[in-house]
Amino acid sequence: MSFKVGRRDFVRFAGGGALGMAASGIGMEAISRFNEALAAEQMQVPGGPESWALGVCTQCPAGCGLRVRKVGARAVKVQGNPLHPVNQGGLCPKGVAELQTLYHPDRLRAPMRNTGTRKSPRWMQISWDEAIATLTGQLRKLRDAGQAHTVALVERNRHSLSSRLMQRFMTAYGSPNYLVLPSGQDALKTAVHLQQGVTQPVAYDWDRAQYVLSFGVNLLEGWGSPASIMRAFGRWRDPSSGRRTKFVQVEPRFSLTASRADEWVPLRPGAEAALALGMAYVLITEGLYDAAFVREHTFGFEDWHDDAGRAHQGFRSLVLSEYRLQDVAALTGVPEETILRLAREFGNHRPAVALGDSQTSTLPGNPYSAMAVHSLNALVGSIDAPGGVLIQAVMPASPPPGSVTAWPRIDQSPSSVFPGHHLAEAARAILAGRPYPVQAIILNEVNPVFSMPNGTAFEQCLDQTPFVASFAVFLDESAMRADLVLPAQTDLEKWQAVTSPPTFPSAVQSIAAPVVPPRYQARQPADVILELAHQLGGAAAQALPAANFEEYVHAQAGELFAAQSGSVFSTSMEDAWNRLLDRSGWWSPTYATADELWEQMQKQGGWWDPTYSHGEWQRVLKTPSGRFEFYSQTLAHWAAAHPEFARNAGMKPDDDRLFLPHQTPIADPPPGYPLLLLPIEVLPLAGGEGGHLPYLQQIAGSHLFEAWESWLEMDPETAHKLHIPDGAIVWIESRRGRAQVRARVYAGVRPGVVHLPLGYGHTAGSELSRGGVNPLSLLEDRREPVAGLPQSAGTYVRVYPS
Amino acid sequence: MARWGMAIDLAKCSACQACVVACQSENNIPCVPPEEARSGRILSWISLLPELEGEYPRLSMRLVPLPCLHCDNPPCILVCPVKATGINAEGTVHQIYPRCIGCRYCTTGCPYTRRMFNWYKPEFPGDLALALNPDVSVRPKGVVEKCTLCHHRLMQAREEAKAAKRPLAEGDYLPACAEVCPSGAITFGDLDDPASAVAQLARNPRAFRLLEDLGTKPKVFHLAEGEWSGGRGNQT
Amino acid sequence: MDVETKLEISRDDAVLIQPIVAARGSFYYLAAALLAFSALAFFAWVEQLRRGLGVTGLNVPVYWGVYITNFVFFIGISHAGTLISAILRLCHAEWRRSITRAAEVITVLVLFFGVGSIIMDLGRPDRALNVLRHPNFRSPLLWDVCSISVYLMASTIYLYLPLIPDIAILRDRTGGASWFYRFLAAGWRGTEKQKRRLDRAIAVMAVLVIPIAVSVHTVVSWVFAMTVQPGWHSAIFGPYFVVGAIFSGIAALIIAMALIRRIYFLHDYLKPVHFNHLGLLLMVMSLLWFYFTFAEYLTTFYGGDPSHLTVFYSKLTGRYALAFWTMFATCFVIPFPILAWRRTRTVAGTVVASISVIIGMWLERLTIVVPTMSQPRLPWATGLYSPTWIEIAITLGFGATFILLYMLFTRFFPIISIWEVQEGREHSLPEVIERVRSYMPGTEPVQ
Amino acid sequence: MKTGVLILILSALPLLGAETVSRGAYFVPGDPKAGMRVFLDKGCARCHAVLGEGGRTAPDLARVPAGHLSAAEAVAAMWNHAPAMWNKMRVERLNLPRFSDPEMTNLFAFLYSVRSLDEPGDPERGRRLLSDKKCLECHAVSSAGRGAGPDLRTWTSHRNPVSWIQAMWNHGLAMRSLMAARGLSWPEFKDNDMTDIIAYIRTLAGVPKTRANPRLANAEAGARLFEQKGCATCHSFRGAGGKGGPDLGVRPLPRTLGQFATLMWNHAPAMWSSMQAHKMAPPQFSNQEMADLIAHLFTQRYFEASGNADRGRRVFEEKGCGSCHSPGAGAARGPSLAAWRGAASPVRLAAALWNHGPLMLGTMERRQIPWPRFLPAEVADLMEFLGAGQRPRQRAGGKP
Repeated sequence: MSFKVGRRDFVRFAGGGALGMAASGIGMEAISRFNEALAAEQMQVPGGPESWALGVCTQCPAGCGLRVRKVGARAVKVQGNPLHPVNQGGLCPKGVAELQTLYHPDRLRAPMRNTGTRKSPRWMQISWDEAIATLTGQLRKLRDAGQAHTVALVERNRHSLSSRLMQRFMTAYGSPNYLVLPSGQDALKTAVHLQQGVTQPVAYDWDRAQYVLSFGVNLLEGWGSPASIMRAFGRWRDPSSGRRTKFVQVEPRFSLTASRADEWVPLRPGAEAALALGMAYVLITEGLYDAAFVREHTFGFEDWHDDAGRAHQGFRSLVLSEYRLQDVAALTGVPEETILRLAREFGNHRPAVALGDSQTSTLPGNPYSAMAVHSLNALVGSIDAPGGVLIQAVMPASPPPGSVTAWPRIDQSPSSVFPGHHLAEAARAILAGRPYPVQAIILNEVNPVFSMPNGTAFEQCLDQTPFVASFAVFLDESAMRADLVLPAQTDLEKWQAVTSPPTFPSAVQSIAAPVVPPRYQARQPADVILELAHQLGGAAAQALPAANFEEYVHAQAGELFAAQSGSVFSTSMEDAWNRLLDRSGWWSPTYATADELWEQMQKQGGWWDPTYSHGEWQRVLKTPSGRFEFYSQTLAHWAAAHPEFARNAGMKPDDDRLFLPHQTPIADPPPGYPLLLLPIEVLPLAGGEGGHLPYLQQIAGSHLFEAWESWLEMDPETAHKLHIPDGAIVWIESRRGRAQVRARVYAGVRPGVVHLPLGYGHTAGSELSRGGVNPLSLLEDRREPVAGLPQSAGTYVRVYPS
Repeated sequence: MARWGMAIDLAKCSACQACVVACQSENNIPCVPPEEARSGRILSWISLLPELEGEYPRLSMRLVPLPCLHCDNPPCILVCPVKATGINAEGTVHQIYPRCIGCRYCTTGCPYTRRMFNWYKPEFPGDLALALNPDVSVRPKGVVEKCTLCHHRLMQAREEAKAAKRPLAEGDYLPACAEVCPSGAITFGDLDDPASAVAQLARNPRAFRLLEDLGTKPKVFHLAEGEWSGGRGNQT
Repeated sequence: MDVETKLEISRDDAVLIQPIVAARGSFYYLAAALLAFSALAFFAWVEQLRRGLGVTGLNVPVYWGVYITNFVFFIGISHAGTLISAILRLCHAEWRRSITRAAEVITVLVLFFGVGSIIMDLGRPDRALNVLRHPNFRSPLLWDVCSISVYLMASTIYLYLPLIPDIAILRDRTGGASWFYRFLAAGWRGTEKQKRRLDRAIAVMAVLVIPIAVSVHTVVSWVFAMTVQPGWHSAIFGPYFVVGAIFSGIAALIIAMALIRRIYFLHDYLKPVHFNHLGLLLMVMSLLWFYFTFAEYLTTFYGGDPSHLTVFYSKLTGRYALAFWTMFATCFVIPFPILAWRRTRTVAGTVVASISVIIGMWLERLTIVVPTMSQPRLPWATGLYSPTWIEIAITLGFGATFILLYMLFTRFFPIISIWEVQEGREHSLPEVIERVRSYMPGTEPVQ
Repeated sequence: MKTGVLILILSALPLLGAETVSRGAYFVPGDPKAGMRVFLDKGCARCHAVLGEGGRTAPDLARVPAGHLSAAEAVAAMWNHAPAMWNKMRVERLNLPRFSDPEMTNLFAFLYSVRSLDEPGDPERGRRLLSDKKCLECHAVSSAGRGAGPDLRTWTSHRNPVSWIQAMWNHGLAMRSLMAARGLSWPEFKDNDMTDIIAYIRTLAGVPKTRANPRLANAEAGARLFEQKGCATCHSFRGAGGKGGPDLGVRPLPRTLGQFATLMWNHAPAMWSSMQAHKMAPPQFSNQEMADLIAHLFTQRYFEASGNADRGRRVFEEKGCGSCHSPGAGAARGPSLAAWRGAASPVRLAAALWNHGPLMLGTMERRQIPWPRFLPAEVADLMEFLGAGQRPRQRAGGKP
């Protein structure tokens, strides 16, 4: 036979080939089926009719306006409300992440009672009726026993109507103990109070300032009202605005803010006051200061004699004698020529503002430094000038109910020095049971155990207090110590009414109706308090007649209507038109009745009064002299009655420097602890919050590609010296404790300093927020003498490989 | 036909990363758990690229928000064996998720590392899935995904303009990142319209395109940071 | 059917079908062990399919790792057989007769694992057929698909053609009872006409297969070279990869031969001279490899492009230095002296050199794939890549399965071409004498 | 609701304009707020400022010129400056905007209304004025004051000159007698004195309780008040009305409301005397009534006394318009102006100036024809002429 492939063979062969092909096809199909069987393919997202609703963000005190996209009953996207004057359509990442708070898997679902002990709680779900009955019972019992003053309510001052309601409730109930968490602006607040005599928040005319000099303020990382500052930052660099504001950041670390600034001035930690006064030296010696303003509106610049004829040192001679350039350069580590140039720029590019002193939005700085920095504003005449430092306009509001108790607040504040709240002081007082024992604490969406520098002290307070209730979204560290845990609604579920954010000059009232129905059994704390007030009856019920928070907010619209000013949020065109009319004294409201105003506020997001009246000296300078006081008479008067003050400050009582801005001594590291620990703040976790949100955790450390966990920033030199490679796990140990953390080598760290970010290291709350270390757990309990503010700087640590 | 492009002004950018989160939220991008993040598997269509230079105290940091650059000459679409990615008539580089075989050749071919791969099936723990946007499909595991310039928003804007019987105007269509930017650093629009803000910025002397020498012709421009001149801008 | 000639194996070569006739127990033990590895790989693959490619050590920006390394490596090994066999055949290298089969089998089998590696690497293997449904001919990966399938087809035919006479022997030995051999023998009767046709077919295939083989590995290199990535975008990648492929292929062949020789007692067929010749070839390839490597890296260094240099230094002094220098040692420093020295170019010596080269070439593929990926042009976090157990299991499983299939082949087909050896014995000797004479002066050329 | 009672002086223009077609056949209504958008959108604000906000390279349209401008005066000013402005814009590489008639109308309405607004005064000057004018002899502004008159700090809520006029008007008579008793003369103020004083008083505020801003005034209501309160018994408006007081349509009107307030202050004693002479009780006004009344006066003054078509024809010929244009359908080198018949207005002229002017300027330069300059009255006449087309006699010279 010939060598050929027979037909049959060919058919077989072809058949085999076809079979092979088919087999491979089937194989692929099999893989596909297999794949499908192993893991289901596609996730289908249900659709629905689209709608938009307005909301307000309370992730930080700024209260930015939100515009929420809804599909069916679901909220699917959070954007900025373009009409809102604070954020004008922009939003910071925290606002965008609101959705993850709303739909967070670890949220509290129902009220719970602790049937175990404080140390090892056991939680039992209860009904709201029972929860409110428990709360009412406790408060009624205490009031009837004349112990109303022993109830404390702790919250974070969100500049909101809800806060105002809480405050009124406490007053009407009979307790002075409405307490708020410390803020990073407390030192500044103290300085403004001492030098300008006002307690109203300070604000800045960002849009018109030509020169912004920040002393350690993390301007772009959560300080003040981030979205509005970032908007201003964009405008500073907008060529079409026709000017280029210079932004200088003075701080030891090359932070994100420093990297975004036009100039970064590295400085020895804690030497802010010296640098500011060194600049003052140049301004004075070179005659760059605003002599007219200093003459007309300040006190204590020149040497002076008091009524008793005693000579006092003035600001000028203090600066000229003690803050000569070479001394300041040596102390601060900033070269003389830099100080000289900064001061000249600051004096020549008006309006100029100096900000400080503060590192983060939750940890206050030093009041003397803040005074020194604020004095620069006075020197260049930026106080209440266009483009300068303003005092926030007052919101129209009905007067608060009169206090019915003679007891002082547990932290003995407000003193005449510090107008704010001293939660740290309160914790000490509660622990000591002086001046009276605290019988009940209500926590309103705060977690002081985690977020306060002496959190463990507060934990002991809670353990020691017979009754603790906590409104909370998560079962956080503080709620874990409560007897009663009440699930709070998140921003998109509740009625919202936020007032003027910090650092924003105008009076603003943002409101929003619930965007989505509440999830689980969560309720708005303000609603619960109102119900509580009604059940308690008496003064509390009279002071708060509103049936629910919506009604309470509605009533506020009436007050705004009665104020006969301002306008509903509107386009920037409308605002410009209204401003044009307003500055000539005309008013063109879009509403004729309070109800119309209410309706429009809901539709547009709120009401505001865009006009700021500059130069109302009687409003912004309320010191004893009616002037800006370089030499604080307020402080001097107070010190006369408090001899321990000078002692604490380590100076003689008749030393005038006690009442003038000056550089306080910088402590040396204790033996064995060579590195200074400075906590830092990152925008996604600004305020120490947001750690439970994956969106924010993912971006929090992006300058080092870190995510989900905290990191210890070290300079390359120290890391090398300690044999710590980048990314190694190390121990960081202070005299208070130690923790394990990943070391990251970052060239932006000043040698001799290490940094830990705030907001990490939860031990309770959400599973998602457990990564990292809470730097507050390492900080020593330090206070400064003027206002007794807790100081985050000054804790030294050692770091070693683990 | 429009040619969509973006200009990101690095001078105005405050590095807040709102764009990153807005993009994640808009486009149903799952968050990855910590251990995955550590191995560099964070999915984000736009992210912040930090470039630190110098030694203390002479330091500079460039922080570049970087979406897909939608190159006019994209290296990624050339290499896809199954035409799962391409460039449409308006210059947007798209990805067909149901066709992608997950070979990751495009991710390899992209010199900007702006293509993401779904290492796992996306997870939305608990009720987080309720926040998903129905306009954007949730990608299955094993496929490559990338910035679409929020194409669904373009379609919606087109429909709305059509319903209102008017042409698509500048600003009608904005991707989520451009919309959210609090400092106004991101400008978006039609590069072929010489009057559009983005086209004007693209012609700005500060404008540059990343890795321009590769000839990829990105449609995302960055504007370099300008120096403070010490003056008062053009007022004086 | 006129005259039924029964094809038989000469008694001299009976040993060649011994593995087919009677398998030893150790065969099954070994097979079981290898099967265990295959099962592990299968389990690993199921896990990968179920959970996703996240189970690998791949990440951003190291999107390609061990799988792609394996792909390039296996495709490289495949050059062992067909290409070498074809070249030897075309050159009438008479010592080829006992080694071509072993080589060709490697090619055909290993190609499946090359393709398999790609399937492993796909995020969506279930959609692999999309390359046929929506082909993008601009993608080098599609060129790969084309050239590899052509190569697979050609080398299968090229393996099959010389097998026909041997299959016919097996068919006739069993009296045609096995449909398997009957079908595959395709009516081979060993007539002159058939022989002539077979010779011509083999010759044609040998010519065809060489450019195909060269193209295959060139195209594989283009998968990398056609991107703009630093360290990949190089014009010499084509020849560099082909040289590397032949290099690793020869090494694989030497190892295979040594094993066959040892296991099936074929010392008479696979003599030291074979190893010597192949060893020399391997040495030449080693030199060529060194030349290309040197040229490639020197060009990069002088070019001074920062992004290229980053990759360059990461290999020479950085994170991948260990892999790089191990590769250099195992590809050049170790094998070259062994092969260059006559006294060490023994069977054992060449095997040692070959094992070294196999390791080195795998590392070479790894240091081409991973360092470039982990140093992107933009300073994203540079990726750290270390394979997980899944990738290691699949890699080992692939190796094991390959060996298993190779063993199975030897169970069903003679691993040394019986008829070619016979032919060599019967016809080639005079032919060679004649040919050699024709080279000499004063004689007419043969044709 | 928006079209209700709350309309600023000039917001009243559209209503008024629409209702009083007889006033000027060429009048087209406008919306000042929409005009502001035009001002911003067309890029006017890039060079021009309004009350100090906006560009700096061109004049502040709210401040320059210093006096009151009617529509025709504004167009004349615009026309005369146009070539210089266009040249400057070309140098700056700015696009020349185009305006539709309604846009130009709104723009005029906007500019006219902002021109009537006062700018925040200088408190320092206000403080000096108060002491120079001896106000502090009676009024207290702080704890240190004589106290015979009311403490001026109680007036801090009056942030608006109109409120001041109202307050002073209502108390003026009593004050004058008190002053007379003390032998003090009636102080006279000028220009922006009043806003400076207001600014000063405002800085004295501790915390301002409320701000009494009058709402946007209603000119129609003002017109009614003019009759009801008996103003018309003495005052005339361009001849119509009583003859006792000055003709409010003829005297030069100050630019802003605050300046108007100063004017009223200065003339108050004379007026009161005259009223006493006529045995009239001075009418009392509420804050809002005063606003409405002034709005009425300002609105009236937006309209120039109507032009005269015959004079217009003369202008048309003298200025050389006729060398290119024909007022009717006749053939000419330039476009025919026939379409203007019955629809000519200064505003339309302004729109045409922007839309065709640059082209016209080019042509004229080529033909070496000088750019004509117009007086406001000439504009009015010209419009009357063009509006009447070829039949001037039918509408010539008529007053409404």
